[in-house]
Amino acid sequence: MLLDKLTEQTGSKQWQPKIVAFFCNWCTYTAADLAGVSRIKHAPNIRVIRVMCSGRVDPQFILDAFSKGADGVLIGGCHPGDCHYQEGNYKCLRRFQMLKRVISSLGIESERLRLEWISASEGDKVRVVVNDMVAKIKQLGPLGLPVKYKEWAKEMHVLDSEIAGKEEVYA
Amino acid sequence: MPDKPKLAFYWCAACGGCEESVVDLAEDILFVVDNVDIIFWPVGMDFKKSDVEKYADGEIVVSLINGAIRSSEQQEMVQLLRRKSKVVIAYGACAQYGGIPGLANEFEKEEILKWVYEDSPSTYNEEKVRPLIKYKANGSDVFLPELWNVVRPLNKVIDVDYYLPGCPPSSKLLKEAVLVLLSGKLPPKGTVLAPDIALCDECPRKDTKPTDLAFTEFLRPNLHNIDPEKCILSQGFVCMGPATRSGCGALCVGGNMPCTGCYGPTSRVKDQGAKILSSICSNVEAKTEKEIDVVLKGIPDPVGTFYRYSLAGSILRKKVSI
Amino acid sequence: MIVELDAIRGVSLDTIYDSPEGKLIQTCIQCGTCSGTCPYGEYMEYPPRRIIKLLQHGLVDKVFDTDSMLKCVNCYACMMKCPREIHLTEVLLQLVKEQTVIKLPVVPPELQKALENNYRYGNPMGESGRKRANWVQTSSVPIRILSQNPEPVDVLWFVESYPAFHPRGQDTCRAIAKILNALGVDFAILGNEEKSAGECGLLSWESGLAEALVDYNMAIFSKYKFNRIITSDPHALDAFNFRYRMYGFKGSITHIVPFIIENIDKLKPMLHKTLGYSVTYHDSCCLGRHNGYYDEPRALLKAIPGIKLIEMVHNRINTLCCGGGGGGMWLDTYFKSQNMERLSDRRIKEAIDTGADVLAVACPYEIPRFEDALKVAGYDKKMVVRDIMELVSEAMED
Amino acid sequence: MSKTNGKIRIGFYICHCGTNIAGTVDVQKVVDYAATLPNVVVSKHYKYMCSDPGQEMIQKDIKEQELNRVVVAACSPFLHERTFRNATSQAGLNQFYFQMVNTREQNAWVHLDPEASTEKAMDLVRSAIKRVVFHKPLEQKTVPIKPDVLVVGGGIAGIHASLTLANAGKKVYLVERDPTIGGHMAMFDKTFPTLDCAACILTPKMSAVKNHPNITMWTYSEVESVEGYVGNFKVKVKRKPRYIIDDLCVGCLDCIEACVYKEPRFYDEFNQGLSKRKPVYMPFPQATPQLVVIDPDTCIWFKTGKCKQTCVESCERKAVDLNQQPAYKEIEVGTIIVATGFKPFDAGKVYYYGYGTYPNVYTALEVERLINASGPTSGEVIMRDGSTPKSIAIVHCVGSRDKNTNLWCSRVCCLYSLKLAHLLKEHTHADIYNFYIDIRTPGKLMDEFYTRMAEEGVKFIRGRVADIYPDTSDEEHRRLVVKAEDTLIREIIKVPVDMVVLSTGLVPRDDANDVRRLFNITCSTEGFFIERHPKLAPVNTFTDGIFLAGCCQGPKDIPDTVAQAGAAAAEALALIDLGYIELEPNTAFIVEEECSGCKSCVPLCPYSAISYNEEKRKANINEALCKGCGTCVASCPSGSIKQNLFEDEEIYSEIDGILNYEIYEEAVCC
Repeated sequence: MLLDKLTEQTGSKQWQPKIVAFFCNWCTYTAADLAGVSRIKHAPNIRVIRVMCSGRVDPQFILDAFSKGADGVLIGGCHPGDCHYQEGNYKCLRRFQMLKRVISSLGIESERLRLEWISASEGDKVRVVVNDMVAKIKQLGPLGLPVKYKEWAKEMHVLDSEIAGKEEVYA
Repeated sequence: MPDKPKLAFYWCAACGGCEESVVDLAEDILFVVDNVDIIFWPVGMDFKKSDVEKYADGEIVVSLINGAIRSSEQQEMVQLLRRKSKVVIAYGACAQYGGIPGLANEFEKEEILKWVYEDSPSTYNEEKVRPLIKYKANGSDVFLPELWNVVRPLNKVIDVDYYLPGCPPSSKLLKEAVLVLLSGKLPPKGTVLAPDIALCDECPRKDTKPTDLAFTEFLRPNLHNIDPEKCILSQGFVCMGPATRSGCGALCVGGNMPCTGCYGPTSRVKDQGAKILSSICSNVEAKTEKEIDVVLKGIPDPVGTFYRYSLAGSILRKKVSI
Repeated sequence: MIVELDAIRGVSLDTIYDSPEGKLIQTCIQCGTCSGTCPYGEYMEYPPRRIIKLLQHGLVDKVFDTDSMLKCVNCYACMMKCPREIHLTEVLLQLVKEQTVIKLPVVPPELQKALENNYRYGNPMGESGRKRANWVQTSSVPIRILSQNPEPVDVLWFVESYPAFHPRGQDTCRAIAKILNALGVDFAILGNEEKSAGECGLLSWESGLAEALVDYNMAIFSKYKFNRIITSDPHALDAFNFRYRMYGFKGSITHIVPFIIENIDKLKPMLHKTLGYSVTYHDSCCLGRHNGYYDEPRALLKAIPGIKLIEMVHNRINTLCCGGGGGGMWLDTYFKSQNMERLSDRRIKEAIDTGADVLAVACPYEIPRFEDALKVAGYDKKMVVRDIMELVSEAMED
Repeated sequence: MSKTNGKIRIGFYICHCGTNIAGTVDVQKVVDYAATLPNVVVSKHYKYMCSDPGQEMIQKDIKEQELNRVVVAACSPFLHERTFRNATSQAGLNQFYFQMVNTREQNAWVHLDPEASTEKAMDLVRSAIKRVVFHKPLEQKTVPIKPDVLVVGGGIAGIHASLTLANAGKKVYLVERDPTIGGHMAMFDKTFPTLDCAACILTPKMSAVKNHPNITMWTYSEVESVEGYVGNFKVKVKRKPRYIIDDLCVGCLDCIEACVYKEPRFYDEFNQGLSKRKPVYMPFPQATPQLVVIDPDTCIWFKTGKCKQTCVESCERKAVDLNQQPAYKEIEVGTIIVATGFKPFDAGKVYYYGYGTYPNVYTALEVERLINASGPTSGEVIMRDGSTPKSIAIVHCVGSRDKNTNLWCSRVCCLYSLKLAHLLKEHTHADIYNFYIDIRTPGKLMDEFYTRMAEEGVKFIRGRVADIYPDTSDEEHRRLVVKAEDTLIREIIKVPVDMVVLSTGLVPRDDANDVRRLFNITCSTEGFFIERHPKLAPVNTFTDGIFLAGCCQGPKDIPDTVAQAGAAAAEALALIDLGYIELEPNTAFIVEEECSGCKSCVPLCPYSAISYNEEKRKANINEALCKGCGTCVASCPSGSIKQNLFEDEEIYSEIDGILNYEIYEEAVCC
């Protein structure tokens, strides 16, 4: 029952990708505000978590978001050289380059994780990036890790009943 | 000696090293034997499953289970032991996080079977025979355990009370754990019975580590010599020490090898691999995508490096199949 | 300033407002730069600015009853100077043109003939397609024709109709063959299989004809293996780069001038003859304004020993059209009947003013047009028209 | 008895913002939904949460319902987070027990589908409600403000800001790159619409700066580096060698006379190259300070090492020092005003207007010098070919409102074009044609000025100039033909004129990007610095303690520039007089017993806030130095560094909330 409900939520025609975004306070979050002030419409699939700097984005947060049902994760930071904290964005970039390798070797398409430099003045870039990412993820389809975990767990439950049968044989 | 607390040992997907570590107690094992009644230890003595089934639920005081869970038989056995035991301890890295067997989660079951039974260079199997789960022998049905698609740490299959980390756990930790259990002063459920601080704390080379770490390249211990005096990480070899619990006494570093992370992360960390990745990559010196990639190429297998013991217990658990 | 071809494919005047181009058109500030820069703006009842305003008000049909767009010579001046980057020449004016020719009571016979010839013979002058490769026999170097030797080739040279048939165009062809050969380029031509690419502007009069030629040439291309296409005709370059791409053409296409510039280091030691001409260069609308090749032709001319380059008053983005584009090649009689100044006449006045000996060009239409205009001006003894390739070839002589 | 009983009690509020939010987001649905979430005891919507009644509603609920957490879904936290935090704390709750949900800027304003918008709002509300549970009571950090101010740029904006601050008794360092202060305004002849003489109103202010005891004026100097933060910036200023000893030079100009170059022959910057200067020169007669300068790029001594050094000999006071080296000054200031100005658009970029090709095509700034009584022609309009024009075309919008160059309207060009039309007419009695797209004359007395010009007989042609070329029909005179469509009479016209004036727009300075990085402020893609809020914080930047004035923020006229400079000075004064600034307590800290002393974090901090304690063998964060980026927190391999306001649990709970993870929990238990 629950699985059906989940599949309905994540696999049906109505499926809409959910993207968790981590935006740095000074550049990308401000740019997203600017997009608002300028009424630059874009896809509603993005949920922004504000952090002070892209350097605060712990790779654990990204994996956590994927494992909890995000179809994509977007990190937005200041352009190289423009970090409000001088170099936080470089640290983010370094982790990102490695994390992309990790997730793709674990079967998650690397397009699902995106790092973009969006300065405070680039309201329109928020639109371009979000729309593009949503379009690409729609093409990929749902990641739906929670549903997959549930499916993986099935092998154990299926055997619960078989064990009962087997015990008789052993006896 | 009916009054002595009953103790069970069991192994699942493991190398046997954890069992060895029990023997490593040396003369202390006599102390253990004096104080407990080992009622199940397939590696050491001849017991049958039916012996365990005879006990009442909860009659076994402690079960120490090592190894990851990757087959129907292992699941069945640990579920049985869970029912019969008051306390279950996940013993060693495999039981705690999946350990080395957990790296099988980088592959699909079919890939693994195909390699093992067909493609590996040492295999000769022209008919491509695969083991059957059920077959007839001498007129009766014989069952073989079924390999699961996913390798799981123990706590993804049964409820686990305590964890003894390590590959294998040091005998010192085992002894301390036994003493705590015998004393009856049980720590809160879920406790990892090792110090909750990273390995650097007890590393003999701690003072040689610089405060201006900046990686320009990464080296591999099989290809380069390690200076036996200096912090291994600072020489460019990936050392998991900063992201790994202490408690082993920095054994590997003592052997001039980097820590590979078998004690798992501290309690504050959800995903050991992600955390060491975060720390090491942040300290890379390069600033452009291209230069960064060149440096990071020095770590050719990030999953195998950062998640050597913890993949099955990590946030992502396993390669996602379509 | 690149139009997103996908975004305008299938756009008509009715649907233009739903396209990204329509959004641009809505931003027009009616500054009149388009009309002011248009070489025939003063002869149009509805110059581009008014067309935009009429479109905004839903009254664009008015334009079809006039010959305004018959006078557009596809020179791209309005488009390249537009402060709102409206793709006038590429999109809106093309659509209006097509409607104009449908509504015209009488299509000017010369234009009618050119369209028909293109349809029947694959070239606007009505020559037999079987004679297209005849000029090859007069070449001093061997030229591979793919239908005879279909092996894969590096560079496919799309010769085009004017160079293939016009005597002065053939001069340029022989020069190009010689240069390519000297540079060791692995090249071949389609020979008689080739049909007119369909000059970009001409195509806009007749989209049916356009599609036929595009389909034909793309089918021929698919028969052979080659890495890139070069052409000496900027109009063909434009047709491939814009019109053909809308129909899915994905190949690489380069004009001969930038292609030679890629090999300039190899070419330079071969240019041993000092020419001693003073030269003025005419920027072709398609090559310069539309494709941005301003520096390459000049660099090539400067590589020739002894050439002194003098600029005309209108050059680069501000160049004056020769009047041959957009079907203008076949409308001279019509324009004359409307008492309009021939643009080639206007242009050679500026060329004469420079005092140069040679008017250098890089487009096959311009040689006959300017030679004729110089003759009319009585100046043909003092100034000659030369394709840059002819000058390069001359400098290669011993 | 307390209702809370140690329990979390959350009050949730969503703002309609008139119809700004409620027009797209179904606020009732969100309120109903929030009421079902754990720990929520109050869930309400209101027309304007930021209004007094809105705030009072929260405060009343905090008291009556014993709320201990508050979540408000409204606009961006940049706008009203402070408002609601204040409301929370005034009701006796720690202000950091508050969390805001951005439902306007990042939701209602950017999405069209009300259903999707409402769903997004619900996700983010759930996220905030989960997050706020983990909030901790924190104290705000206060930082003392050093009273000295740095003003960068000595144009009218920098001059006015400096004088305002100095008159209030504050010590000001004014740093100017050029050898003199005065900026562009010093180059202008008269100012619109009042036509007062620019020099007459500017030079008194220039000397006031020079003579003010509270102002340290460093010309021919540049800011090299800026470190530190609001309240305590450490600034290094490079004083370029002018090869003249400031204290000894009295501005007698003898050295200029004595220069081995008998005639001036180098591009004179102040006169836009319309006249020549020598390598040793005084920028202009009223230059402040009255010090000559030697330009090493043109001085033969610096170029060849050979010169008789007549300038050195000529100076009785021995003020010429050809061995002078750059000097570096280090100062500590609490606030900074950036007033680095603009650059006129490079007219050569509109190729078809022929600037640089035809000598009689001028830029507006050149004409300012040409008609100035102290300019190269002493105010007579004599063109490069020696003639005086009888007809003049003024081309508006050069480089402005054009996607090929700059999109913006430069705001001042219409008016200065009108001014130049008047002055040129006054000087030459020529026919003047203004080619314009739109005449824009907002502001006090501006449109009246336009009317006056029309009365004076200036001709206006509505059409953007499409082409300028020599008139070949007139062989001797070689006039220029200006071609455009007169869009009002719908004719293509070709107007032959003697002179063309290009009204170039205002563009950011070439090094705007470097300046932005130097001061850690932001600029738009074109290069104008960005204010913190376009309406409510127009002179603030995103960096506390750094303010903007003048055209470096965007094109504006002199009155607006001066007003903005005053505002920037007032903002600085407000900080200085309070003496301290409250900062977000979002600093990081290390839990000592958890730290293994792995030292990985130490090199990550750009502010050296993390140090390694050799004795304890642990790392430590100096809270006063920490700026709160959180990079070390994300990097700590053993999870032993935490960041206030952004703790791991807080972010995990946000992720949980966004993804509504509960619905899965059953599925993933094993």
